[in-house]
Formats: sequence, C-alpha cells, structure tokens
Amino acid sequence: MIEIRVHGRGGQGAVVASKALAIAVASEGRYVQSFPEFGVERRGAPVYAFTRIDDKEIYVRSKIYNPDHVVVLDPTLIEAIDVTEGLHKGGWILINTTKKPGDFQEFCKDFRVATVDAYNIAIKYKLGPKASPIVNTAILGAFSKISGVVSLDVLLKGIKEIVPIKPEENAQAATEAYNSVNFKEE
Amino acid sequence: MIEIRVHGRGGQGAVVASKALAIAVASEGRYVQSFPEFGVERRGAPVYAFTRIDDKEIYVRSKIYNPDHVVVLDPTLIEAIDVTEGLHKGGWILINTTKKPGDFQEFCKDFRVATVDAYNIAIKYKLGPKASPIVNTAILGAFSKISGVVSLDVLLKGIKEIVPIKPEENAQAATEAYNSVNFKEE
Amino acid sequence: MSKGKIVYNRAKDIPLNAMSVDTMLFNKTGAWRNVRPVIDYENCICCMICWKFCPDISIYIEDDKPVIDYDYCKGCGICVEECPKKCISIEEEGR
Amino acid sequence: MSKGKIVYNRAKDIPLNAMSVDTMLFNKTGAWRNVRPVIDYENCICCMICWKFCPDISIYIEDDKPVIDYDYCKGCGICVEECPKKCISIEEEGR
Amino acid sequence: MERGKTMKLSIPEEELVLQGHLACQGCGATLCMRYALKALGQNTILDIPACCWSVIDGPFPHTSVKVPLFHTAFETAACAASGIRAGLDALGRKETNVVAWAGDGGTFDIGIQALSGAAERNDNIIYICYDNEAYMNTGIQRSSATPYGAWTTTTPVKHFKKMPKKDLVRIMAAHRIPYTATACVGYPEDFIKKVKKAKEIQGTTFLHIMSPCPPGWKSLPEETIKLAKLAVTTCYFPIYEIENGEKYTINKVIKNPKPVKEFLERQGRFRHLTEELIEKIQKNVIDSYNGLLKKAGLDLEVHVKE
Amino acid sequence: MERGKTMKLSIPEEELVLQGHLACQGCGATLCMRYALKALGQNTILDIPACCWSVIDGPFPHTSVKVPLFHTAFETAACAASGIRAGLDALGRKETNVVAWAGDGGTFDIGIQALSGAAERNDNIIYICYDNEAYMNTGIQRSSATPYGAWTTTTPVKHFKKMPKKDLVRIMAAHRIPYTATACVGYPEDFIKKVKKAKEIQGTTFLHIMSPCPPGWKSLPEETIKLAKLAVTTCYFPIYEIENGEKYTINKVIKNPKPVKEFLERQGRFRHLTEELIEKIQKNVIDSYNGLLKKAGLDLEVHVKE
Amino acid sequence: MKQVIMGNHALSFGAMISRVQVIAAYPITPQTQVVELLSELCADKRLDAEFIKVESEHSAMAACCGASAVGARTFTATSAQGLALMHEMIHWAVGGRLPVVLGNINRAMGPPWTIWTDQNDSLSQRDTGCLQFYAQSNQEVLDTVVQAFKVSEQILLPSMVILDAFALSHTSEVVDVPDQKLVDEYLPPFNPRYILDPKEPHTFGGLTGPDGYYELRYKIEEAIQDSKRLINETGKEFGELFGREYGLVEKYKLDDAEIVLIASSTIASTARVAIDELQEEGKKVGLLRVRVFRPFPSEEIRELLVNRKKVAVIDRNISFGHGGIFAQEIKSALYNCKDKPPIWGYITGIGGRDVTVEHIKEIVNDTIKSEKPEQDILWKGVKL
Amino acid sequence: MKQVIMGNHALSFGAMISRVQVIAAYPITPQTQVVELLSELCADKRLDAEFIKVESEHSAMAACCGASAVGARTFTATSAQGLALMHEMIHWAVGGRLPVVLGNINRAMGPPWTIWTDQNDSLSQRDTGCLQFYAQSNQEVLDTVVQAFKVSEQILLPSMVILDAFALSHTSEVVDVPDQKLVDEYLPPFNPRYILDPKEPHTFGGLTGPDGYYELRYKIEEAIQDSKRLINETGKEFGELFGREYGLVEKYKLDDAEIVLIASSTIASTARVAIDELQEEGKKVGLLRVRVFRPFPSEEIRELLVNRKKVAVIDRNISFGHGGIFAQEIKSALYNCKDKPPIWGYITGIGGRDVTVEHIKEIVNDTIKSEKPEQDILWKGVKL
Ligand SMILES: Cc1ncc(C[n+]2csc(CCOP(=O)(O)OP(=O)(O)O)c2C)c(N)n1
Ligand SMILES: Cc1ncc(C[n+]2csc(CCOP(=O)(O)OP(=O)(O)O)c2C)c(N)n1
Ligand code: SF4
Ligand code: SF4
Ligand code: SF4
Ligand code: SF4
Ligand code: SF4
Ligand code: SF4
Ligand SMILES: [Mg+2]
Ligand SMILES: [Mg+2]
Repeated sequence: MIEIRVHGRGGQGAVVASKALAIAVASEGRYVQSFPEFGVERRGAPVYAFTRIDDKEIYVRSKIYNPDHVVVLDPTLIEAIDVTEGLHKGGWILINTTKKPGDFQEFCKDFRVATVDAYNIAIKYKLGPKASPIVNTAILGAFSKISGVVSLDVLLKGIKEIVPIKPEENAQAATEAYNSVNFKEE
Repeated sequence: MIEIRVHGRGGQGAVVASKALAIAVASEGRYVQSFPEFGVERRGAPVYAFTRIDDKEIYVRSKIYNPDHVVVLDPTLIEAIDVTEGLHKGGWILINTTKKPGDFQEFCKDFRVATVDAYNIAIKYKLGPKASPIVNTAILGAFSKISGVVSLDVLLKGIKEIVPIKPEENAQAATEAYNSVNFKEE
Repeated sequence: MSKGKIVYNRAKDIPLNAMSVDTMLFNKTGAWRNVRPVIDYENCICCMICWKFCPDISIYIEDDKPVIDYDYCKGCGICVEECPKKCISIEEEGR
Repeated sequence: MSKGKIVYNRAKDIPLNAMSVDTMLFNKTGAWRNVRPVIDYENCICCMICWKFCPDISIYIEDDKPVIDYDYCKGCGICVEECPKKCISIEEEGR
Repeated sequence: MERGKTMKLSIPEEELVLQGHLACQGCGATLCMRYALKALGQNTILDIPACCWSVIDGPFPHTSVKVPLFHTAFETAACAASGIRAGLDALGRKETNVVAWAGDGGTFDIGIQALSGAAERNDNIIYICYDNEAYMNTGIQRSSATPYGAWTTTTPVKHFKKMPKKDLVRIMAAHRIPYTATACVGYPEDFIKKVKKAKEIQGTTFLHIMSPCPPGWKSLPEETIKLAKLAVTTCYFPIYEIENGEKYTINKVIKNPKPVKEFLERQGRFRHLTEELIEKIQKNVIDSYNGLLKKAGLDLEVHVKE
Repeated sequence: MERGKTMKLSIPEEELVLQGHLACQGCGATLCMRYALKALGQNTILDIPACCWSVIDGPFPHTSVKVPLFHTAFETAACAASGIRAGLDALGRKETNVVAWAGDGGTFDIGIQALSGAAERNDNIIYICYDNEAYMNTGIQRSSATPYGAWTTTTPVKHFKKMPKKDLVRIMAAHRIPYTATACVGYPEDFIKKVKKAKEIQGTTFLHIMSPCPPGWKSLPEETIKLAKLAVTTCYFPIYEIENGEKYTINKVIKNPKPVKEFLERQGRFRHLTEELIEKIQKNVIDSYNGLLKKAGLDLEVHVKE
Repeated sequence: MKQVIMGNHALSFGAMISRVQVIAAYPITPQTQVVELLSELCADKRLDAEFIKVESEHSAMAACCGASAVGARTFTATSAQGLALMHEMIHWAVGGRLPVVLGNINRAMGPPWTIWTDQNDSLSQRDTGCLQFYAQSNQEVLDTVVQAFKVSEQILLPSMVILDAFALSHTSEVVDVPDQKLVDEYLPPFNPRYILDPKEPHTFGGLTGPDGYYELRYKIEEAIQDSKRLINETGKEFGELFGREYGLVEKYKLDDAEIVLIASSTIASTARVAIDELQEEGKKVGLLRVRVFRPFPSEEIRELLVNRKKVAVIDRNISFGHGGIFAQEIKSALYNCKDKPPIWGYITGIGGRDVTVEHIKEIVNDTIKSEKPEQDILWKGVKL
Repeated sequence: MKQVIMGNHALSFGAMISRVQVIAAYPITPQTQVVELLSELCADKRLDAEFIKVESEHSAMAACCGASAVGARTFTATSAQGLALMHEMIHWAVGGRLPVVLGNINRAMGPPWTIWTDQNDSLSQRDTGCLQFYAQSNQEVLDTVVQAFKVSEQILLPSMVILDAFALSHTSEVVDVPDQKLVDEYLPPFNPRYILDPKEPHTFGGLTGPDGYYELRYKIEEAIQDSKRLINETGKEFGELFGREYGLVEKYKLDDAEIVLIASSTIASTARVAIDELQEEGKKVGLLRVRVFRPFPSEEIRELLVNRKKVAVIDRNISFGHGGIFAQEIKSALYNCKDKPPIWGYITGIGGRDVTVEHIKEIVNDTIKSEKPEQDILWKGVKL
C-alpha cells in the first residue's frame, strides 16, 4: 500500500489533486482511497488531502499518519507547518517551487526531495487566475515521474476525467512538469 | 374499597361530581382517586367519571370495571347505554329523574334503585342555564343519603371547595336532594 | 363495504396502516341531543337556509322540503336561529 | 487568563460545557495571505476608510495613521480597493 | 337522500362530509369542511395536522369524509401537502386537488414555517386555515390568532391576551403567492366561490376562514352563524382577497359597520372586558378596516354609528 | 493598540471582534458582526444558530468575540433569544441587550417560525440577519433568500433559482413589530445607527443586512465593499426602515439607480444569465423600488439610464 | 397542605414550589392542565416566573436552554409528539449542560393519532443523556420535580419527570404540597459557575473537533454516573425533611422473593396489589420498581437480582426490532454477573390498553409456570 | 460502471438507480454533496424525480411521508442535527407504514458544534421502528439503498442507510454503479395496496384508542421481524445479480475464533486488517460485523456467539447513563442463552476520534489479557 499526503492552501486544489491521482490509478484496476482532511476549509488556510493506493481492496479507514510521500502545492507552507510530519524515511517530498532540491537541505537527510516550478507552468497554460494559478495537475505530472506510482499516460486520463475546465491544458501542464521536475535520479 | 361510576353527558359535570365526592371523602383523611373516562369529551355525548375510596392508600391504577355504585346524571342515558355494566349485585343505581325507583323494574332485580329530581332542584337554585341545569352537586346530596359513603356535612364542604360559582346554592341543592331522594330504606 | 360500525377482533384483520373508511354513520349523534328542532311546514318557505347551515348534515331535502334527520341532529339550534320564517321550534327531549 | 492557544491534555482540565474564551489571537491568519497590502504613507490622507472596512481587524490606528497588522491580514484586498487615494498597493508574498 | 328536488340551491348539493362525525354542537369548523368539500369535489386529497378535525373525523377505523384524508403531524400541514403534490405530479396524477387543512394554531404558530416554505416555492397546493382563534382541540389555549382581549386557559382573565392577532393574511400576501383570501362560514356562497377560484390557480393559494367555536368562545351553539356574520358586519373579520400579494378586493364592503360590542358580548371569552377595552378594540377594528379599504383602492372611510 | 489617536472616526473605535477569526478573505458577515458589536457595546449577549458564524467564531476553547455568545441550534435563533431575555428579566438583568444573530437560511427558512413567534409576542430582542443569499456554511445551497437567477449548488446553472427572493422585510413588517430595517455592510454608519436605534426600543426589532460573500457569490474578495455598495446603488437592496409595520423611511434614496448588471456581472453565480434575464431582473428591481418609494410616501419614480 | 389534585397539577405545583424562574411550554393533550395552571399561577403572582408562550415544543426547549444558560431555573412540560419535536433540543440541553427540568406525560406516539399512555415517547429519548424519573403517584410527581432540580443543577444535566397519561395526569388524589419554607431549605437557588454574562464573557458550544469533543462526552457520562449517588442522597434527604423517601429503585416485599417482578410507573403501583394477592396465595414473589431509568440503576439491579430464581419484566413500550426496553437494559446490566436469573420480557399496555391486577398476576403466574423464556418478547393483552 | 466516487455520491447514485420519484431534503454538513448531486441529476434529467427543496429536515421527512402515501418512491438524506429534527417524523413514517428511505451520514450531536463522525445521531433513533443499515464502504452504501427500498416496500416501514462522516461520506473510492436494467429487474416499482386515491378514498392515521392501537403496533413488530428474513433474502438475491452479497451480519475469519470482535461501519472495515494481523500473531480471533442494527439480528448473534470464549464490542456511541449501545443490545440478545461468553464493552472514536488498526488490536489484546469485564464501559482513546 502506498499512502500520499498532499499539502496545499484552501482553494489550491489539493483535494482535486488527490482525487485525480486516485482516478488515474483506479483506471488500471488498482484500489484507491482519496480523502480530504476532515474539517472546515478556508481559502488560503493550510489544508491536506490524502491518497491510498493498493493492489488489493483497501479496508483500513483510519487517517494517514505516516505517508510514503508528500506533495507540497505551496512553498510558503514549508515555513508555516511541518510538511514532513510522519513521513516515512526515504519518502519523496515534492515541492512546487522555483528552488532546487538542494535548497532544502533540512529535508535531504531523511527524505528524497524533488522540486518543480508548477506555478509558472500553470500560468503558462492559463490554469486558474494569474494571481493564484491552479498548480495541482501540473505537480501530479512531476509526481508521476519521480514516484513511478502511476505512469504519465494513465495520469493524464485521470486528470481529463476530473478537471471540469481546460482538461487539455491541464494535461499539457502535467506533461511539462513531468519533463521538468528537478530530482536526483537513483 | 368503594368504587363509584358517574354517568353523564359532556357538559353536565360528571367529572366535577366525581371530584367533589373525592374531595369530601379526602377531607376525612380517607384515600381517594377521581378520574374521568380517558378520552375526548364532547358536549352532549355520553361520558363517565369514576371515584375510588378506601381507608388505606390506593395503589391500584387500572380503570373501574365493577363499580359498587352508579350515579346517572341524565335519565335519557338509560336508553342510550347500559348504565349497569359491571355493576356489583346489590349496588346502588341513583338516577336523576322525576320517576320513582319502581319505574325501573329492569334494574330492581339485581340492584338497589334510587331516584331524585335533581333537575328541578338545580333549576330552583339557578344552577347552570335553565335549558341545561347543572345537576351534579344536587345528585351527590342524594348519593350521600342512600349510600352512606360520606356524610352530608362532609360532602357539603367538598362541594364548596370545588364549585367555583354559587357554592352556597350548590350546597343547598345537595341538601334538598339529600332530603328528597326516593329509595327503599333497608 | 358495510357502512356500519367496524369492530376488529383480531390483529390480523386490521389493515396495516390505520386506514379508515367512511362509516361514521354508525355513530347516531341524535343521542347527544337534549332539545329537538321541529319544522312547522305551514310557514316554511323551503328556502333551505336551515339545510345550508346545519353543521351536522342532519337536514336533508325531500320533495323540495327540508327534513330533519333525528338520528343525527345534535340539537345545536342553528336551524332554529337562522330560519328566516322562524318556523322551526325547539322541544325538550323527554327525561 | 492567557490569550494564547489553549490545549487541554486531560478531560479533567476541560470545562464542563464547551466554554470558550476570547483567545483567537493565537491563530495568526497572516499565514493565509498570498498577497500583501502595503500603505504608501506619502499619499495617505488618514481617512481611515481602510481601517473601517477591514474584515480582519488587521488595520489599527497608531499616531492617527493606519497600520497593517501582517500577523493577521489575510490579504483580501478590500483596503486596496476602497482606499480613496489608491495608496495601498499589493505585493506578492515570496514563494 | 334528496328525493324530488327541483329548487335551485345557493351552494352545491353534494355532501362529502358524513353525518355521525364528532364535532361539538354548532361547530363552525365542520361547516367549513362541508362547504370546502362541496367546492372541491371528489377529486381531492386532504391533509390535516393535529386540530379539532383530527377528532371530528372520527375514530379509527371510521372516517366522516368521503375523500382521501392524510392525518399528519401538527407542524406539517403545508409540507405534507407539498409532498403529496410532488408524489401526484411524479405519478402523473396532476388533476387531483391537494388541500392542506389546518386550524389557526397549526397555521399561525407551529405550522407557519412549513407554510412559508411552500409559499416561497409556490407549490401547487390549496391551504385552508379554519380559524377559531385558539387551540381548541387541546382545550382552549391561546394561539397567535387569539385576538386582543380574549380569555383562554393560558391567558386567564387576570392576564387576558395582550398581543393583537397575528395578521397572517398580510404575511401571506407578503409572500406574493397568487391568491390569498379570507372567508367566513356565515357566507358559504362567497367561501365556495373562493375555493373554486383557488382550485383553478397553479401555485400556492391560502384561504383564511373565520369559524366560530361554541365551547371555545363560550358562545351559544345556535349563534354560530349569527356570530360568523357579526364578525363580518362589525368589520372584526373583513372578507377580501389579494392577488399576487398586491391586488386587494374587498368582497363584502361594510359601509355601516355594526358596533363590535355586538360581536363581543355574545361570547364568554370577552365577558371580562371593560367598556374602555371594548372601546379600544372598536377603534382598532375600524382603523384597520379603513386601512384595508385604502389598500383596496376604495375611497371610503367608515365609522360606527352608535 | 490605537495609540495617539486624535481624529474623529465615523464609526465607534471599540473592537469586540478579535483578530484571528476563521472567516474567509473578504467576508461580509464578519464586517457585519464587527459593526454590530461596535453599536451594541459590551453589555450584550449574542445567540447564534448554525451559520458561517458558528465557524468564524473559532474552535473550542477559543472564541473571537468579546461578549458572551451562546451557540444554538439552527432553528432557534429567535426562541433561544426569547429564553435568554426571559432569564435575564427573571434575574433582574434587564439592561443587557439580547441579540439573535443568524444567516439568511437560519432566518428566512428554518428559523422563520421561531422568529414569527417571538415577533408575535413582541419579545424584547434584537434580531440581526446577515444575508449572503444562500447557505454558505454548508457550501452554497439555495435558501429562500437566494435571488432569482442565481446559481447555487442546489440550483445548478441548468436549473438556476426560479423563485424570487422571499420578501422577509415585508413579512416582518406584517408582524407589526416596532422596528424593522435593512442595512448593508457597505454603509457601516447607517447600520450602526440602526442597531443603536434598535437597542433603545422595547420589543422585537429586526435588522436585515446585505452581506457579500466571495466564495458564495463567486466574487473577488477585494470587491466585497464595492458589491455591497452596488447592491444599494443599483436598488437591488434598498436600505430603509419601517416603524410599527407601517411607517416607511428610505434612508438612502437612489434617484439615479445604476444598472443592476453592474452588480450582477461581478459575481460568478450570475455568470450564466442571458441579457434577457438580466433585463427581467432589472425590471423587477426598479419596479419594486418604485413600489417602495410609494410606500414611503415619496413622490418619485426612478429608472435606469443606460 | 393536603389537596386532591390531578397529576398535571402536581407537576405544576412541583414547579411552583421549586420557584422556577422561566417557563416555556406549548400545550398538548394530556399535558394541557400543566400549562393552564402555570399560566394562572403566573397571572396570580403566586409564582414569580416569566412564562414564554412559545409557538412549538422545539422552541420551548430552545427557550429553556437559553434561559438556563443565563442562570435561570427553567421548566417545561410536554408529551408524545411534543417531546419528539423537542428531541434535538434535549440533546442540546445535555450537550450544553443545562439543567432544565421537563415534565412529560407518557402518551403513545402517532400515527395513528392517539392520546393514551405508553412509554415510547420518553424512552425514545433514552439515548440523549437526559435523566428520566418515572413516577407512580401524584405525590411522587410533585416531590420528584423538586428533587430533579436539585440533582440536575448539581450535575448540570436536564431531567425528565414522567407520569402516565390519564392514570396519573388526569387522576385526582391526595397530594401533600409541602411548605415553601421547607422546600427553600431543601432546594438552594440555582447558581451555576459559568453563565452568559457580559461581565465575564464566554462562548458556549463552539465548534469542537474530535480533540475536546470526546472528552466533553466522557464528562457527561461521568456526571450522569455521579447522579446515581446524588439521586439516592437527595431522595433520602427529602425523606428526612418531608417524610417521603425516594431512590433509584423501590423494593416491595422483595426480601425473600424467588421471583421478582419488575415494573415502572403506574403499572408498578397496581402491581403492589398483585404482589399482595400472590403472596397471600403463598407465592414467593416480590416487586422491584425502577423509578429512575436514566441513569440506569445497573448496580442496584444487579445487587437485587443475582441469586433470584426468575425475573419477569413488564414493558409498556417497545423498541421495534428488539423488544421491551426495560427488559433489554436489565438484561444488559446483569449480563456479566454470575448466578443471574433468566428474564421473561413481557410487553403489555401499549397505547393505553388497561393493565389490571389480574393481568399482572397472570404475567407472574405465567413466569412461574414457564421453564424458560421462549421468546424475546412475550405479548400480553394484544388481540392476536 | 466503475467510478471513483465519495460516499455521498454513492448515496445519490443509489437513489438514482432506484428510480426515486420524490426527493425532499435539506443540506447539512457532511451530507451536502448528496443533495447537490441529486439537484444536478434532476436538473440534467438523468433522474426523473420531483425534488422539493424544503425549509427544514422536519419538513423534508413530512413531505416524504406525504409523497409516499400517494404511492411515490421517496428519498431523503441528512445527518446529526437534521436527523434529530426529523425524529417526530421518523416515528410518523413508521406508524404510517411509509417506506421512505433515508440516507444518514453519522455525525456527532451538538452542542458543542461538531461535524465529525459517531453513531449517536442514528442510534438515538433506534426506538422509532425505522430500519438501520450501517455500511462499511461506498459500494455498500450504493448497494444498500437499492436493497433498502426493496425491503422497506415489502414490509412498509422506512429504512435508514447509514455511513460514517468523512471516512465514507467524503472519501472517494472505486464503486461499481450497476446497470440500470439489472436494477430495474431487481427492484420492482413501488405499488402499495392502499394509497391516497380519490377513486378509493381512505383516511390514514385517524384517532385510535387502545383498541386498535395496540394491535397496530404489534403489526409493526411483526413486520420488522419479518424484515430479517427479507434482508437476508434480498441481500442474497442481490449477490446473485450483482456479485455482491449482503446479510444482517457479516462474518470475517470467524469460524475458529475463540474471541470475537464485534464492530460496525468503517471501524469494522479497519478491524479486518487488525484481525488479519492478530491471526498472523497466532491469536484465535475473528470479526463479526453488525450490518443491520434494526431489526436487531438477535438470532444470528446468538448463533454465532454461543460457545465462544470472549466477546469484545466496539461502540462508537454512548447511551449516557447506560453504556455502548451495540454492547447493550448484544448482551440483551444473548442473555437467556446457555454457554454465552462474557462481553467486554469498549467505547471509542466518539466525535470522530480516529480509530486505527493499532487501537483495535489494543482492544482485542486487552480483552485477551483481561479475566473478566471489570466495568460496564471500557473507554479507549479518551484523554483521561
Ligand atoms: C407537536 C405537537 N404539539 C402539540 C400537539 C397538541 N395539539 C393537538 S391539536 C392542538 C391545537 C390545535 O389548534 P388549532 O390548530 O387552532 O386547531 P383547533 O384545535 O382549534 O381546531 C394542539 C396544541 C400536537 N399534536 N403535536
Ligand atoms: C437542523 C439543522 N439542519 C441543517 C444544519 C446544517 N447547516 C448548518 S449552517 C447551514 C447553512 C446556514 O445558512 P445561513 O443561515 O444562510 O448562514 P450562512 O452559512 O450563509 O452564513 C446549514 C444548512 C444544521 N446545523 N442543523
Ligand atoms: S330555513 Fe325555515 S323557511 Fe327555510 S327551509 Fe328551513 S324551515 Fe323552511
Ligand atoms: S338543530 Fe342543529 S344539528 Fe339539528 S338539524 Fe338544526 S342545525 Fe342541524
Ligand atoms: S484608506 Fe487609504 S487614504 Fe484612507 S487611511 Fe487608508 S490608506 Fe490612508
Ligand atoms: S488586505 Fe484585507 S485583511 Fe489585509 S489589511 Fe487589507 S482589508 Fe484587512
Ligand atoms: S371545540 Fe370548537 S372547533 Fe372544535 S369541534 Fe368543538 S365546536 Fe368545533
Ligand atoms: S463563506 Fe462567505 S459568509 Fe461564510 S465565512 Fe466565507 S465569506 Fe464569510
Ligand atoms: Mg384553533
Ligand atoms: Mg447565508
């Protein structure tokens, strides 16, 4: 079983990211759960969403405390909260930022760090208002690349299914992120 | 334990009669229950009320099926319903009527019959509207006499306590009925 | 279906959902009455105002005349009061 | 009573009836912001319209001037929009 | 039963209320139903919340109406009717009239929310409130339809009702439903006409019917119709209608109102009122009637000649 | 914090709402509370049913208001307030203001019965409804305050709201309470004046406040005040007051209304409206405004210059 | 002072001598006399209380909650549909820790419309956390109102004082209305630590996450468990002052009984007569009356029932799909005990069907004759 | 068709494929997506139903009752406070024999305000006579709606389909939405014998005295008992058609278990993992999931529990003043059996406190270690 936590801010689409990933994975016949943090979401406030993936039916229905990977939609969150809380040693932290993985030395010890400039990719494909572009699909492309949890093709299908507007642009953004993510290949 | 059933029509005060009797008896330190038929009362429709009297605390709280005595506030009820239902053999049937006990041969076999012209007594004391005088206190006077369940004095106290208007006239009516009730003394 | 009083003696005869049928006629409310309205047909102009205002549907029309149904008339006196010809009188029921 | 975040560690410390005290100040909503309003005091006429319309009570008055409290300002932009002198500008928070 | 009838009656002959029902002698509420069903006809479903009519109808397994009747919870006259309407519509039975039938308590107080909701949605139901100005079924407690000055068991003589009657008609008019009207058992022809009108209208219609109650008003059973008429002729209860919440029509204009005292003095519930209080009530009655005349665009002002 | 302040402010300085609350960016409802408490002052008890304010206030054991606040069930803003009032009166604490504070859903729909009841009894409470025209706390469902034409999650674009907004002010006026008024977060001075007026009145007072909501209206957070003002200047939401259900005063007469389109086009919830529908809305807005002018006895008829 | 009064008036006088400060209530048969008398008492100034004549029972309970939260002693009364309509607000009073006292006249639930007694209305509230006292006489009704305030205000939970429709509510009998001075001695003024007070502002009932909420619920259970002690103590203290003692349960001729009959409300009262007659016939039977159903007196019941031979429970109620509610809870309470007797669960008297001495004797005799309980529900009196 | 959908949408699609004809509902967190999706389905004409956007939950249920009485298939959904507000009308649907199906998202009751899950809202309705199905997955939510209509319409009683807040309601997972044709085969149109119909007029729910009322209640119990058979049968039939079988209870690795863990809803789902791990550790434990709480599957539970060594019950609920409700009813069901195991009654997860595999294992291990249940309530996870 793979457990993933997505960090974002209210309005950035963390839940959609989590669900798009789930849909993509499910289309391959695997089992998934996707759920938001259970609570009140306010635009701008830190929020979480979760995805569970397994090859057999998933019965566990408690929350995710020890994710295998973490995705961070908004770099400013890193100061506000502890995005690595409970993260498995060796897990991926994928951050939407213009910085490079090496700029996150504090994470590099225990985890694998990847970065992608999803913000500018989203702007490029006109996803969301320019002031607050919707980066969730782009970053999933990057996640596909680094984690191998789901192939890009399958991911793009999932994205097209769940994203109500501009499905094509979203898919392109994901692809571009897939290709531009910064990480140390192993 | 003595159990009494009062028959009347909605609006004739069967409940008040039952309660006045109970109050009177209770004033002597005896135990009582007084309760109406459990249901919807409509003016003119046949109704019942009940009184239980005992020297010790009364625990039984079911209805009264086999009264020791029956009081009938309205003679027309005799045709409409079976006023003797469940009545103990040898119990009193006291009827408000201008007729004499002998006119109720059907009852005389198993029961003791008494009659009193409570109607005209009530009119005389201006109790209730002339078209439908309130006979309940008058007939209690008669009941006191025949049954000996409660003395006239004590009864009059009870009546004065419960009757909101014309307590004096009600007491006088009861007294007159006490003195004019028709029955075979034993 | 019979229009008389219905008495169910066993649970299994009772419909599931407290379903009633139009059988209140079993309930002869004439017994509630202590006064009796009587129409004086001499003066009656058959205006049917008494019929119109009877809350107990106890005046019916027969041969263009109002007839009181004493099985149900509760003796409210509305017909007496409303008759424009004052031709309904009230009598006491025997006691 | 302390105005910081209250954390009860045991049932017995909790009041019986879900009783709260005025301590929301612990919640620095400045972290919600992704844009930052900045007042240009050169042009500011100190009309206090920005203060009046801030839903987050994040503009206070100091020495007759409006001051933005970035600990709480959520960056809604109302002050920017309503300032009659257009002297509040918006800046992006670093990412 | 009506054999050999040739004359013309002023109201329909068909009876859909049976004899043998459990109303008190001289009950106005029963007359209301008798008239309403004459106007509605057989293709009608009634729903009735707790009120005197839950008893009048008769005990299980008996009923005294010849149309389907759904007894519903006290608060739910309007919403149960909305449900019935939706059910019928879903099943294609669109021609059946759905009538919510409730007392003043079930309408002015505990049922007003559901009524307001149905009115807002403009659900296609007819709502008829028979108003006897108190909770009668439970033994005469004040409702918000109880008029100023009245005694009830919860507004004892020493503490008689101090609040005026809630102006529900104005409230319903404020909902801008297609049709709101008042009527009175004293004037069955008018009432029946209004029910028929409501029947033709798509949307929520509301009828408010003055309905005397001898035990509750402490009046004589034989005076039910007299009182009903006095309610109108004293202007205590004007009969009028409002279309789309805007257009007022007074169906019976009272140019020379009788003194309201004639209405009040026949009722035990007002026995304790002093001359002064009666004066006050009189003034209110005439003032609001004149207000109504104005709303109806009538250039008329009435007063009581004594 | 306000050090060295010498200028005159147009609204009271005292803040009884704390920073750190959980409202969205640009929330009108929060401004409402901020202004209301400025007018009410410290000696006030609030009761709040389910609505955005149940969240804005903050999580247990924290609160962001400096007056006592009683969170109450959704249907019970008015009756809980009546209870608080009665309790205070019984204990001799008569000077404390009791304020029921509810959203439009809690007022127009599920709470209208309790409100109507309190109004009928004329209980001495101030009822403030902040109207964001939908159930926002649960994620934007239609309420009966949702205007004609609006999208909500339960009135999807294909089936946008077809019923007009319930005219609650008229309904409350029909209750003849001493004071009913509308106000708007765009005009805090006017709002505060009205709250102060309500405070002085014995009996039920009702304030209806237009309160934009960026996520619910799909509007920009920074435009909350602009929209609030446009609601008034387009005559979409006139600000006026009614005394004793009769005397209308328009506090801000709009002689040259702006086109309602200016108000609508800034909101995603109206994005699907065709020109035709906007025209229809425009006509309704102006017609009812002219109706209001008439009620207020003003000899004026306005129209939109385009 | 001794008076012959109906149960509904006993309830009203109970509220009066408890010096309630706010009443909010709505009429319903068979409770109407409660509100009527209270209206009069307020109009007469015999009772100095604010009476809010609300527009529904839901509002009644909400108003009581509001009034209680500012520190006023509050009372309401209802029955059946009215109680059901209060349901959400009974939860509210519990969660809000507001010691409102509610009189409920047990009446069967509609539909069909009915006004006669059974316990389904009050027992449908058993999971709310509201205390439940079932009275067997008008005297007990009155006495219990006073005790309920005393207990409720210490543990900050609401109480329900319950009486049978008609069999108590409309039955007049002798009731001793205690001297006000003595009552004042017994029942101190309500003076909760936290109230809605601008001088010390607090917010009550704000949004609470799993952290906090769980603990708050735990504390409710703590309080209601504690009320067991308090009910016995205050019932005893009441006995000392007024000569009538009360507890969670009442034993009647139980000491040597091999067979224990368990009943509540007026059936328990009538059952005394049945027990008398059965004992006269030489049968080793005794009666256990459950006076308090919430909190459920599990400890007392365990103590009194282990080592008995048989137990018969009479339920004038039914939880459809499981059975009689008293029987169910008694079984649950005894379950983990050793030497527990088999339990026969009878249902009777639903919807006001009369329960006579003979019926009760039949139930006991059936239990004596029967080897083991053949069914979960043993129906009595239903026309099969 | 397989879709990744949240529990709330599973509920809506369940209603859609059941071809509901009237919906009346009111929004409440965490149920809102149900009404939102249904609004859309109606607007899109994917579902041909009348949707009454009522002004309260009380009205929602009343409208459903009215619509059901004319013969329409009706559906509503709610949660917590909304369900509580429906309370009177749930009784109404039962007494009126109206097979409304109600989706309820389990959310803890206020105050304080809270939106997280526990079972107190639905279990507070346990005495109404409404059937209660507790689902453990979104698939089951959808499937159960269809089955609930089938069962309810045969016995003429309402059903409640219950799912945990967030853990199901907001959690998306793979759900197979069955083919409409197949569903139509399975679920015939609603066609009750008696409806409100001017062509055959009847009055429903008129005033009923003890004669009649008692018998009518008896018939409700008869019907709900009969539903046990039906639930198993229709669940089996469902399995035949759709490949997923359901019953009153579900056994998991129970056969040789000496120690039986009993749970419901999502806790039962998570508990499977715990059981797997415990069995791997060599412990003789198994899981019994109670899927249907009303009617209470007493017979099944008796059959499966006698002769076991120990039973541990997890309750995410509490009846204040007695204890966990599942434990209570299980004890009651087993009471008169021979060779019954002792029962440990645990309470946990109240107000949405998360229940993990570790918590459940701890509960089982505690039970294994413990000699006998020392207390009526064994609290887990509360910060004492
Ligand atoms: C929830 C609820 N509360 C109270 C009652 C009791 N109740 C039944 S009828 C009634 C009075 C009805 O008054 P109204 O609507 O004016 O009709 P009327 O009895 O006067 O005909 C009341 C209070 C009830 N049935 N349900
Ligand atoms: C009985 C009940 N039903 C439903 C809810 C769910 N609910 C909470 S807030 C809310 C919407 C409130 O809308 P409104 O009053 O307009 O306030 P807003 O959220 O817009 O501020 C709803 C439906 C509830 N808490 N209680
Ligand atoms: S009202 Fe009088 S005149 Fe008219 S038909 Fe009747 S009895 Fe005849
Ligand atoms: S007295 Fe009344 S019931 Fe009898 S016929 Fe006349 S109007 Fe009808
Ligand atoms: S609104 Fe603009 S000009 Fe006025 S005080 Fe603020 S910053 Fe200065
Ligand atoms: S941006 Fe908004 S929150 Fe920040 S100071 Fe300006 S008005 Fe206040
Ligand atoms: S109490 Fe009044 S309304 Fe009710 S049945 Fe009797 S007369 Fe009619
Ligand atoms: S949803 Fe709207 S009303 Fe609610 S807090 Fe956010 S902005 Fe304010
Ligand atoms: Mg009435
Ligand atoms: Mg709103």
